[in-house]
Amino acid sequence: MNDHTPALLIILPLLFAFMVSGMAWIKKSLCYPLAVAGSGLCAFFSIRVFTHVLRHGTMQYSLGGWEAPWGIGYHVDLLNGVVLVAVSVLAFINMIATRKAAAIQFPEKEGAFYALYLLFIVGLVGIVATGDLFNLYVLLEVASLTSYALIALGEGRAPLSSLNYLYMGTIGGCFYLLGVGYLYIMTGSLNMADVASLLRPLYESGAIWVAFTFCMVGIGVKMAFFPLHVWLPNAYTYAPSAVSSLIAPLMTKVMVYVMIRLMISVFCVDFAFSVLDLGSAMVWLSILAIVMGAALALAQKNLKRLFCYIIVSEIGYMVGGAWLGNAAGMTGAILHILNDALMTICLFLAAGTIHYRINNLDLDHLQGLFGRMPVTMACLVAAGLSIIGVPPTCGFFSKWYLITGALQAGQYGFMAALLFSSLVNVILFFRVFEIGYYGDPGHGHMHGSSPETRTEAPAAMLAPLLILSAGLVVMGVFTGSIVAAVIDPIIPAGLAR
Amino acid sequence: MKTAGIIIVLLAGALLLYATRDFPPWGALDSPASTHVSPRYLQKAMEETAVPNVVTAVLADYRGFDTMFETTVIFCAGIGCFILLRVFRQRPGDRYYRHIATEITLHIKGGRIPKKSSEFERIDALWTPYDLIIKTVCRILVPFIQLFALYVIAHGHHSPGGGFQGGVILGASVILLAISHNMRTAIDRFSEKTNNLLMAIGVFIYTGIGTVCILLGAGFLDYRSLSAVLFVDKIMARSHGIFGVEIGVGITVMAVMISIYNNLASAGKQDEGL
Amino acid sequence: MSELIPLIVAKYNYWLYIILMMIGLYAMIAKNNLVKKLVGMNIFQTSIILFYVSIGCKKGGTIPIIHHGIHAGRHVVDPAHYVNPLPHVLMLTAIVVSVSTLGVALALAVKIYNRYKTLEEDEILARLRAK
Amino acid sequence: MIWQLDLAILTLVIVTAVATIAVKDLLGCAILFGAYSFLMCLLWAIMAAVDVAFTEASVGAGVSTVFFVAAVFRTTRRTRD
Repeated sequence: MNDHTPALLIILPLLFAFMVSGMAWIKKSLCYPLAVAGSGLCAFFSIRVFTHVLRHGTMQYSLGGWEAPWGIGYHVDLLNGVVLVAVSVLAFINMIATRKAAAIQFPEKEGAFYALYLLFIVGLVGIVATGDLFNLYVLLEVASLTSYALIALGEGRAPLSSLNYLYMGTIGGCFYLLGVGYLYIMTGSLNMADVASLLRPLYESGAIWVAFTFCMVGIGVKMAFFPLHVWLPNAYTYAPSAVSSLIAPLMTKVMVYVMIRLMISVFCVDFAFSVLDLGSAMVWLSILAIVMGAALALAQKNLKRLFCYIIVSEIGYMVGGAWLGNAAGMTGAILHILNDALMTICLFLAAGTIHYRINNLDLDHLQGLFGRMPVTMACLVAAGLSIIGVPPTCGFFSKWYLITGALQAGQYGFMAALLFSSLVNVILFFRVFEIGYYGDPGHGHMHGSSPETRTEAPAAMLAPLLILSAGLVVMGVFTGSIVAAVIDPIIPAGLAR
Repeated sequence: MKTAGIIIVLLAGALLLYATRDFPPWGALDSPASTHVSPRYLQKAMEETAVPNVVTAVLADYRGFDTMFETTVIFCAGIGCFILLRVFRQRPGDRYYRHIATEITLHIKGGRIPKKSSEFERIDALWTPYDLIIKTVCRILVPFIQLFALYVIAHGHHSPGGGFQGGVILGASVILLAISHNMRTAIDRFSEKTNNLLMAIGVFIYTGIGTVCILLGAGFLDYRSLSAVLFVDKIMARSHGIFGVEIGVGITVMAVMISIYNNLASAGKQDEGL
Repeated sequence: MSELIPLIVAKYNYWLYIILMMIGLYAMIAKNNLVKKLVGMNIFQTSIILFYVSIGCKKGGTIPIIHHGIHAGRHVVDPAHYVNPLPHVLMLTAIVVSVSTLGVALALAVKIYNRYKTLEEDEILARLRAK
Repeated sequence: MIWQLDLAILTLVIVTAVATIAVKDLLGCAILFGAYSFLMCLLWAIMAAVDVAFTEASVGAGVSTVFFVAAVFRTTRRTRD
């Protein structure tokens, strides 16, 4: 009870968010340092929680001093721990990397912007740490509400696409709430562990089945799973670049985490795979997601929009992996949450850096970029190779696990879809690289600078980008130990090895 | 779109209807929801927190963490509306002034903003002559509404109500002033800066009380530890802790309601409203 | 049919909340006006609140405020006399969430109107395509 | 509680809900939504959820309606559906 780190992880960024928003009216120059401090403390404590869990096992924390089914309890195991670290550290790095871009875009509302930024982190971290179904809903709404506001700050269509996101997101949130209501009426509890133990005798009940469906559809909307993805490309494309590199890597991945959490800790794998037998249907849906995401990405002419469709197809990877129903698939899905968060933030940060310099992300405007922004483009290449799945980078290893899982489960369609989308990614990225490398620089839109001059982005933006691209390779090299130390212990025993 | 909508809606409805079959009958005393977790609240709330209104006790104590984020959601909405709508550097557009003595209306297009003077008062573009009855009644009502709001916050332990409801009523009293007079009158009494600061301060009080609990050596939001500073026993400390966070909730909710109204009704200019 | 009628009478609250939910969801999907969709969203959310409050009901239960005469220890509270307070607590939070979402959504609608001078979704899309 | 009253209010709620989304004027829509919220509030008061009813009365029927009217005032009353 004396170790407050799981609570501090949430409270400190929250307190700093309020301070930042108040400080905006007193002394503006303090807003950014306070925001960095809040986000940094969050990252620090999440790493501490994770190392503690790694050494001593699961951490429990009951808020308000009430035991779990009556009060709200935090329950941090390795799965939460590792996602916590990914979310808070990436959000921290992004805050540093996008400082300049944000300062240009929101000169007068910096305080409010960073308050929303911190609250978004609080929402995501809270979703990941909590052990209570309703608390998860409230935090989901904190994260969603802040992301609606942040996305709408962009130019052009941003408010409209944000409003569409709001409608879809609210439907998703309400469906989740309905699902929780059905669980509550059947079990009388809201605590995840408690619900899981009470659910066992109720597996045959239709209400539980419907509760499961509604929770999954609700989360499916929020994570942009294929037929429900329509809000994503517009919302992330028109968002300001500092925001899209925050929300795009984190929001959808955290939702995938919630899906896996519900599957293994609330409904338990027996229910998801044996009672419902939804496994192969979900795998087929994710095959559709992968193929459609890849095909739609081919048709895009804007770099950010292209990345958005890649996200849609990557969500298919993770959902499909989780539903393969064996340990290798689940390992691949969990590993891919981490890897994909890293790869996506790399892509969107690189896109943001390019946008910072040339103010346009249409593919025809990228000509000659290798000459003008070599470092940024090198990072983009690294991220692209990882998305394609080239061996030293981390993207290869999660794909490897997913393909192994697909072979074990006999889902050859899923394997084919994975290979197909890798092939499409090869085409996509090499087209981008080709334009950037061979394209005639004089042809493009040049903003008056001569084509040969290097207009590399400032070091403050490049350093985080370089660290993240190095991280891609480091993650790849240490995949074996990560899987052995972190992911293997959390694979539920019910899954086939 | 319409047919797709009907299909989706019917599908969802059919699924939900199908599930209704397995529900315990409505109002059953032996349903899981009434027997598993909730009896403890009803039986123990009074002796554990000294709050007769069990909803308040559960809201601010047993599930106080949820309520903290509920307040945070409201805060997010306030900040969100502010950041989306508020425009700071606006060009001086059309302004209307009225000479109080002669009731002549002046229309000033652009240019320099005239200084404030006691002979002229600024009026809205859609100004209609003031209705004396509405103005007077609203002015008389506002203090009573505010008094009632304070009662609702303070008496939340014993009767329905609490920080949230009281905060909304407090906010509504200022909104009433803005509607019955004009927005500038309300903003003169309750400036934007104060409002935005209060928004952060209220929810800071809530989180701060929780953090003080940590500093005093108990868990987050464990109000029992406040007994050391409040000089009361642990049960009353819980009761006082609940009161403290209710005040925080009330302040934030009031400020956010005013802020959202001001930004919405003036489209972010904060000069002319409904 | 004979077994359906007691089913409806026993659970009509659950049935009617489903009808409300369908109305709200239909308005959200099929309506063209952005504010109309918003109203549908609110109806949808209130229907879920109705569902939760119905869960908390007990036959013969009164409001969950413990009678003043009862003090700690002296008298045991019978939970059957009071309705379940937990769904009420959850729904207070849900109402707050719905009004917050409403505020942000209306702010977005005002912003969209300032840009496109219309609230009809198809007209906005047509204008975007024309550009 | 009186189930006839309960049923009558539930029916009225549904009628106002349909009217709210069918009326072809956004200001009318906002006011009808206020009426809908108020009926909902009554319903909850009947079901002994006094705190929820109080909140709905102040938020749903009060502040939400004001927000709707404010937004309609800043945009337009026109709607095609």
